[in-house]
Amino acid sequence: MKRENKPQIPEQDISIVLCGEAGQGIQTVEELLTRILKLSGYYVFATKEYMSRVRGGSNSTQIRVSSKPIQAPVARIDVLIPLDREAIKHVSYYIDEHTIIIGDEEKLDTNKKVINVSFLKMAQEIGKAIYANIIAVGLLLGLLDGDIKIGKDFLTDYFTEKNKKEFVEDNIKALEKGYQEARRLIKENLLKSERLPKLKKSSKVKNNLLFNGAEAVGLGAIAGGCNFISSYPMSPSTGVLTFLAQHAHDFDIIAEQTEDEISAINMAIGAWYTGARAMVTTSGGGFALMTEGLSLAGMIETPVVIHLAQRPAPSTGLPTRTEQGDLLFVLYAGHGEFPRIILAPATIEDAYYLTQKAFNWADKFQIPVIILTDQYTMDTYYNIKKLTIPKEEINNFIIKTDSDYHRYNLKIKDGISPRGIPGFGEGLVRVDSDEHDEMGLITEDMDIRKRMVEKRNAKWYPLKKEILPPTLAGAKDYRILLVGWGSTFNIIKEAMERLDRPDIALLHFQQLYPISEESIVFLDRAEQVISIENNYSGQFSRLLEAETGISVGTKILKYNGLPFYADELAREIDDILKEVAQK
Amino acid sequence: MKRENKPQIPEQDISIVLCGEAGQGIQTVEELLTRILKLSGYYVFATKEYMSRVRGGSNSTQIRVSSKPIQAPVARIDVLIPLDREAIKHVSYYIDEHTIIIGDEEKLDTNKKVINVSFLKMAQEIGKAIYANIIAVGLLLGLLDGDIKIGKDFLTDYFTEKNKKEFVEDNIKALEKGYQEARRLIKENLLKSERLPKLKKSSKVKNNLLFNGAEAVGLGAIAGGCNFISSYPMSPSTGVLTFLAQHAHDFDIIAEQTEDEISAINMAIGAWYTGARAMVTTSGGGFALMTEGLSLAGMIETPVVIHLAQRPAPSTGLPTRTEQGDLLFVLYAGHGEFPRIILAPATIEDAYYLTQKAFNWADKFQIPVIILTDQYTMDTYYNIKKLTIPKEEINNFIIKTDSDYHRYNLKIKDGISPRGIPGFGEGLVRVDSDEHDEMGLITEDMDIRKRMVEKRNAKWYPLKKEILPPTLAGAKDYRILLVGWGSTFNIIKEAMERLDRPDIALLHFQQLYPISEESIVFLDRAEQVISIENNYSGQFSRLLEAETGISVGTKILKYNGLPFYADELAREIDDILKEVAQK
Amino acid sequence: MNKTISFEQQIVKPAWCPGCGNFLILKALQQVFTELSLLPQEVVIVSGIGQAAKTPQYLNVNMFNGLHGRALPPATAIKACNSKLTVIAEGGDGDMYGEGGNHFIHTIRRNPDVTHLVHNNMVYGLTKGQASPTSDIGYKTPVQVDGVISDPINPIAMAISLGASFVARAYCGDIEHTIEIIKKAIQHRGYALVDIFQPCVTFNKVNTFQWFKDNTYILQDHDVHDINKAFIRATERDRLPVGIFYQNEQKETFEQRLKVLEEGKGDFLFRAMNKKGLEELLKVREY
Amino acid sequence: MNKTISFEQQIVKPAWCPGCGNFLILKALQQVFTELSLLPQEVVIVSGIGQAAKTPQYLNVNMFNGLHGRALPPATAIKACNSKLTVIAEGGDGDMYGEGGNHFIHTIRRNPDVTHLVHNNMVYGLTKGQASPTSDIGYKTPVQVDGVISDPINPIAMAISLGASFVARAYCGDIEHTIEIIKKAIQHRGYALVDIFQPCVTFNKVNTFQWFKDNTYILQDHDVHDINKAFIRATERDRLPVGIFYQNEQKETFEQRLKVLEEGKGDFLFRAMNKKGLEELLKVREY
Ligand SMILES: Cc1ncc(C[n+]2csc(CCOP(=O)(O)OP(=O)(O)O)c2C)c(N)n1
Ligand SMILES: Cc1ncc(C[n+]2csc(CCOP(=O)(O)OP(=O)(O)O)c2C)c(N)n1
Ligand code: SF4
Ligand code: SF4
Ligand SMILES: [Mg+2]
Ligand SMILES: [Mg+2]
Repeated sequence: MKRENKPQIPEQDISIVLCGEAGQGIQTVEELLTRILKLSGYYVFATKEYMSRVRGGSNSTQIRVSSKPIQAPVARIDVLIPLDREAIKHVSYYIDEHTIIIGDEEKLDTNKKVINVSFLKMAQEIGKAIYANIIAVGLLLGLLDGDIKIGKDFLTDYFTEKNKKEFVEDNIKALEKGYQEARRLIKENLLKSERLPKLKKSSKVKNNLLFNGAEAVGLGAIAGGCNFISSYPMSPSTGVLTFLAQHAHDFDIIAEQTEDEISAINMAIGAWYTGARAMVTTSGGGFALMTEGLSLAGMIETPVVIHLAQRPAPSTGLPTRTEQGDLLFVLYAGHGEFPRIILAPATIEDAYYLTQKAFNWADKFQIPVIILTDQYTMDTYYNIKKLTIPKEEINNFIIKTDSDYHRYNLKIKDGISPRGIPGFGEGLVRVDSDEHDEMGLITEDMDIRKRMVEKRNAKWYPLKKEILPPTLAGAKDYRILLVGWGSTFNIIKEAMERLDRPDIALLHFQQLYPISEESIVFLDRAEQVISIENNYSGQFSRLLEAETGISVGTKILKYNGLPFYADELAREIDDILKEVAQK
Repeated sequence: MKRENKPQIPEQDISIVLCGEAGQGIQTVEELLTRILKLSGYYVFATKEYMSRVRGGSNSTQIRVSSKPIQAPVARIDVLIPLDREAIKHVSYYIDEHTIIIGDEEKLDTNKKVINVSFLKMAQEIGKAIYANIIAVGLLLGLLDGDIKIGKDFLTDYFTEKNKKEFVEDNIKALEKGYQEARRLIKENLLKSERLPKLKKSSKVKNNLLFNGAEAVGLGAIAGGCNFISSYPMSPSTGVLTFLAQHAHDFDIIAEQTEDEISAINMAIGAWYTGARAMVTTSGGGFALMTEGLSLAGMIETPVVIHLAQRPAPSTGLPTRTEQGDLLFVLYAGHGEFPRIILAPATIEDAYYLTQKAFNWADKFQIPVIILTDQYTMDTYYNIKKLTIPKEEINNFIIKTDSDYHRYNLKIKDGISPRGIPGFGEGLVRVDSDEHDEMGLITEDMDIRKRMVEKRNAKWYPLKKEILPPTLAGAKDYRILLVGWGSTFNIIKEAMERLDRPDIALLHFQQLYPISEESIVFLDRAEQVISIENNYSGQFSRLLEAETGISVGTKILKYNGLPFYADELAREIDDILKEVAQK
Repeated sequence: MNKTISFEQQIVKPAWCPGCGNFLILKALQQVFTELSLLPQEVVIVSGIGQAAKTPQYLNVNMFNGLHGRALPPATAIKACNSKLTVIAEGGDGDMYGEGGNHFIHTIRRNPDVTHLVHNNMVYGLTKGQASPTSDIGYKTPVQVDGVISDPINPIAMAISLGASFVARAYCGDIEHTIEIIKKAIQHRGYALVDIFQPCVTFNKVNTFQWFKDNTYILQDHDVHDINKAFIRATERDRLPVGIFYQNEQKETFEQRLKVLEEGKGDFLFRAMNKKGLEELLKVREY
Repeated sequence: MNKTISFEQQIVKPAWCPGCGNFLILKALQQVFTELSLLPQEVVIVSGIGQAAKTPQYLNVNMFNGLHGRALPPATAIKACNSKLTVIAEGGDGDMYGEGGNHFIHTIRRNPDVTHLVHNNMVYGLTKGQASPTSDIGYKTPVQVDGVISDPINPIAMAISLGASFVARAYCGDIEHTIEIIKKAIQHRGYALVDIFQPCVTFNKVNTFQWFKDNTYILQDHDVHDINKAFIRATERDRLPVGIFYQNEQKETFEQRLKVLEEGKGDFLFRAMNKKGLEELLKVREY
């Protein structure tokens, strides 16, 4: 995408970027700062990009702070804190004349103007080099007029459990020192910039929640009654496994790390067979190994929930980057023909509610439900409002069997034969990956085969009745319709808002399959459809075109491993619209 | 499909069905009879359906014999040889008042009229019960006026190598005895039927070839320079592995049965890396396990040839039956975005030539090429004309490297960087499943990432220039266009010919992806498009609609595990056309 | 004993070849279940795909007939989720040692209370006679035209090397002994391997009933608790011992080690959702 | 000796943590290649995915950096197709014993002339510290919150139980000994396992350099040709022996057993197509 730096509208937030090596503690700065700022009354947004390595390299976190809800990254840095020599180079693309760089001048090697703050020396004065990060937190807090009292309390809570009193006190000192340093810089007028709006705090924000997509999926799983997770670690999906493992005791979850992804999916299916609610979490390559199991679930009509956090592929690709490149694979994965549902959370809230829904739908329809997220979703968070706890008890649709129980009862019209589980009732529960009769025994009767195919696929009808319609944001009376899916929602929305036009709207999909028939109505009303996807070939546009017969005019595609940026995307849409206007 | 028995046109061939248990020797009867009949001057066609078991059950073979080329099964039996008590029941759907049943009356349990021939007793008279099968061959030979001399010679050749002289002589006696029995039946006028046309022999047929789809793929692989096959047994694809293993010595082929399908595909990719030409053969479930490897091939740009013989799914499904249910899976299999070619042989000749082409294209474009067949293709044969041996030596497009060799040279416009192999030249050959730079080393440079995605996908352009156009059969000036793909070609063609209408044609696809752009022109010219597929959801129609934007009006779908039958299909098309006409 | 309960599934007949060793194993299993007074509803047999893997089709018990090679992971999960069930994983040598080899290793590591029955006929039966991981060097088939060139796996030695808590071999031709071994395997608390020699009368013309009779003997005077001795006995090749090679009754099972299943909290599957906990978990995220 | 040839890839720097044991293995490999007078063009390292599997990125040799867990199958194929190449398969303990466990078993059965180097750090490094198949019981990680509950695999014992033709363990902290072992492994004709203890200084705070120093000793007075003794030594757990446990120089390799590769016919990859044979094969089908 091309580079242009004129902001269309004055920025209403501050974009802070921290950049340094893996292992330098950027995560800690990010975590503390965002939480303290939120508690201080700001809206915050944070996302990160990092290399596939444990130490070294160049990683960065972007934190946006605002008086209004803010939920997307931008290609702009207002304040940069470079933590190592490589940092400035690493993010140079995003630096412009308005960017304020604050750092240890000595340790940086740049011809750009740097406001010198000797984090390290200051830390050593307190006692240890590691306090440098907290000084940075303090500095940024001061710079943004955060609440130092809240900061101190937070730090005390944060460090107390595991550390000595002295260490806690030193950290508080460091915070204070950083804060004072910021005051000094402000006073000395060193921080003036055309692009640092004055932010207002609000007490409404205090009770907002702050957690990333990985946690949201994990929390959603708990809300969906998940009590079994079997998975194999794979970036960027491992966070969900870790989350559920961490809370296994409180929520009665068996969390098993398997020898491979094949075992993971087969265990999960085995768990559902007993009546448990199981999920797997993986990325594209791991999912590839699960496709045989997916087809098994389709055949034996055992529910299963699969979380797939996408990363750039093919193959190993870029393990810690983002992409929306696995949609069509997921849609048709597994040999043979059987129903499935594909969900793609558009927001953190979605990640919570849709994961919950995934479990309920899987059980209700006895089918696989796939939750398609990506690295961007996993590693991003921003203020969200209170979430609801499911009111009713889980309905797992399981029946107590009687002695002539037939697992695959063909008399049920909608294809959903009541599901029994072994040991619950008098009946036997037989499931079979071969084509089977109503009892679940192998058959080669061609008539039964035909009816079983029809039975399995009959489920499309009831599940289609519950399809989630796409979300329409922006002008009701649009002429131009942007189309997106999954994690790009807030980014496209901000981009659209930046354009500030009365004739533009965004149609965004959280359920990718089956697609709501209403889509046609929405698409039909548009003069121009622009689809926006984080992949090379415009997979969703292709699907949408195939399903609706309506052609998508223009595609904006990004496939370099990074998410879209709201400002950059706004410029790109604007360019397209201008081009069209000229014609 | 519904049942109706009025043949539209008088039949010009004789349909013989042998039915009995696995292990009763139906295969031998089929093999000997078809070969002797062909050598006698007839066109023959044979296909079989069988259960997934080694002994017992009910299996049947259909042999059609004609004076004209004949290449499809029908839902009609002219002569039935039931070999066990279950046989008549098993094929009863296809029996009508014109069916002549010949068998051991005593051993059958039926109220249908049976012409009694005591195969077993006759065999025991000669010496052993096992001669019964040869008596049946003789009988059918006599019935069809086959050449008994040719039969005797063939049998002598067939048995001599591995058996005692006496055994050979007894078999000849058995053949003779069966032949005489047929003469007797004819003389006694026991075989009269409205539906037994008089067949003419032709000397042209003698040099025709007779082999099934599994052998055709194997032979095509040899013609394509295949020298490595790594696979895991899986019906109905194992025949190709067996075939190549059997000829490994003569054609310098390493044939390795692997521990699983994952190993198979990874070995094959490893073999290509060294410069070998490798393939794997599998079915849907095995392919599912290979999708990660497929994506690896896409990333490292190593060619690979995958033969997938489809069977009814999901999951284990019906291991020995036929279906065209894996197309969309194959098309989008593997995470990420990379080019591939999908071929689906329409005829035995195709299976030979397209497999050969698969190897050449894989090497030329450095991509995976998938050959999609099915059980029906694997187990079917009919007279075919001479096939050509490749004239030129294999061009493997491999270069000798120099010391600054870059495997993923980005300067090459069409995305196809010259391929070196280790140990050939001064350079190092580095391939990497991670995103990589031109040398093949891991990179996280976002610009290189972008260019590599574009490089890989740039190959779509040159390979699209070589797309095989679909085959048009029937009326040039059609109004009604049938659409099919892969193994159904001859069946649809015969069905169409049976309809004997001047306004109908068949557009048949051998290359499923990418699809030729000419398709649009063909489709556009039709008033009505009827697509015919051996699956539940009309996968190819969906693809075709998506690619061309032209909607397919009617779909004829069969998904009970059996192939279409030409006569039955003709009736079904006819019904549709009549319905339309009435409206 | 519930002598009246029949474990025979009487609707469809076994699709095996007449004379196949699988019939004996089927019979042995019926006997074992009866002798152990099990209830059909509380037995789950998880199987893969192959001739051996069809066995549960012919028994009156719960069945999970899954994927080729993949019986062990679901079996592990089933037992973990509902430990009241008697869980058996069953399949052929190709199924369990070929396609499923990785799960074999890692299931042993987990030690779930699952009985692992492998019908070892040294051939791929269902796919018509290719070599299996236990076929001997030189064994000719339509694919291994020059004879097998890879060493056969020794599942007994391998299981011992991984510290499996119960490792046994049986020969189905000796049905009484087979019954005894399978019974002990089911009674063993923990993972229990029974590699069962099973003649394939159609494809394996080398390892026939006679061959097994001639080449096996019942392991005697052997200390099943000595792992090194067990290994040495396992590597015997002249004549192959059948019996229990190794047993470790002390080893805790997967279910026992899973803290979540701990007693006192009640039936795992019927525990209510901890809504309060979820509420707290969300609350924490305000800070 | 080609002392002048450098095996160091000088374009990108290793992405490992400072102090990681992998640096020592990298250095050892450079030394081994030099000492064995190998040519960079004739060495292929096939690796999976993980920290260990990055090693070939930093060497000046041919590289096939394939899929996680899948280094052995391509390595086998590469050696079979071009036996002039020196082929090494390299990866981590998760890579080779977890995801790739099945290939581990079956590659040993084939016995290709491939050297198998496993960086055993008893943890998943690249994915940030989960347990690996060699992590000890009780080892805590963010996923194994109650500590590991599955027994660690003993790759040495397992390889021996499968009759691997060369089975060794090394500890990279003793670089000279490691060099010696890897050298012998490469020189061994056939499959050669070297399980290399490699401290992960970031995630494994239990099995540190010091721990390995304290818990390993060099195997001496051991008959490498006695498989039973090798097994017994392999099961030692108090202190872990490093060195060669077992070697069988007599065992034929996969390449030797593959009749198609037989000498006399010339370089496998450059054999011309047998068109006459194909013609005959088609001709036969006229009958
Ligand atoms: C993924 C997959 N690959 C291959 C097959 C085909 N297949 C079915 S059974 C079988 C092997 C049977 O051998 P074994 O497990 O020894 O059982 P047996 O028939 O000898 O009892 C194979 C390869 C399959 N069903 N699934
Ligand atoms: C199919 C698949 N699953 C998971 C991953 C993610 N992954 C990459 S490396 C790794 C494990 C690394 O552990 P190990 O093999 O021990 O190597 P180490 O990093 O410790 O050297 C995993 C799980 C992957 N790349 N592919
Ligand atoms: S093929 Fe062998 S294993 Fe299968 S049923 Fe027949 S005899 Fe038994
Ligand atoms: S995480 Fe461990 S194994 Fe990986 S580079 Fe760092 S120290 Fe080495
Ligand atoms: Mg077997
Ligand atoms: Mg490791």
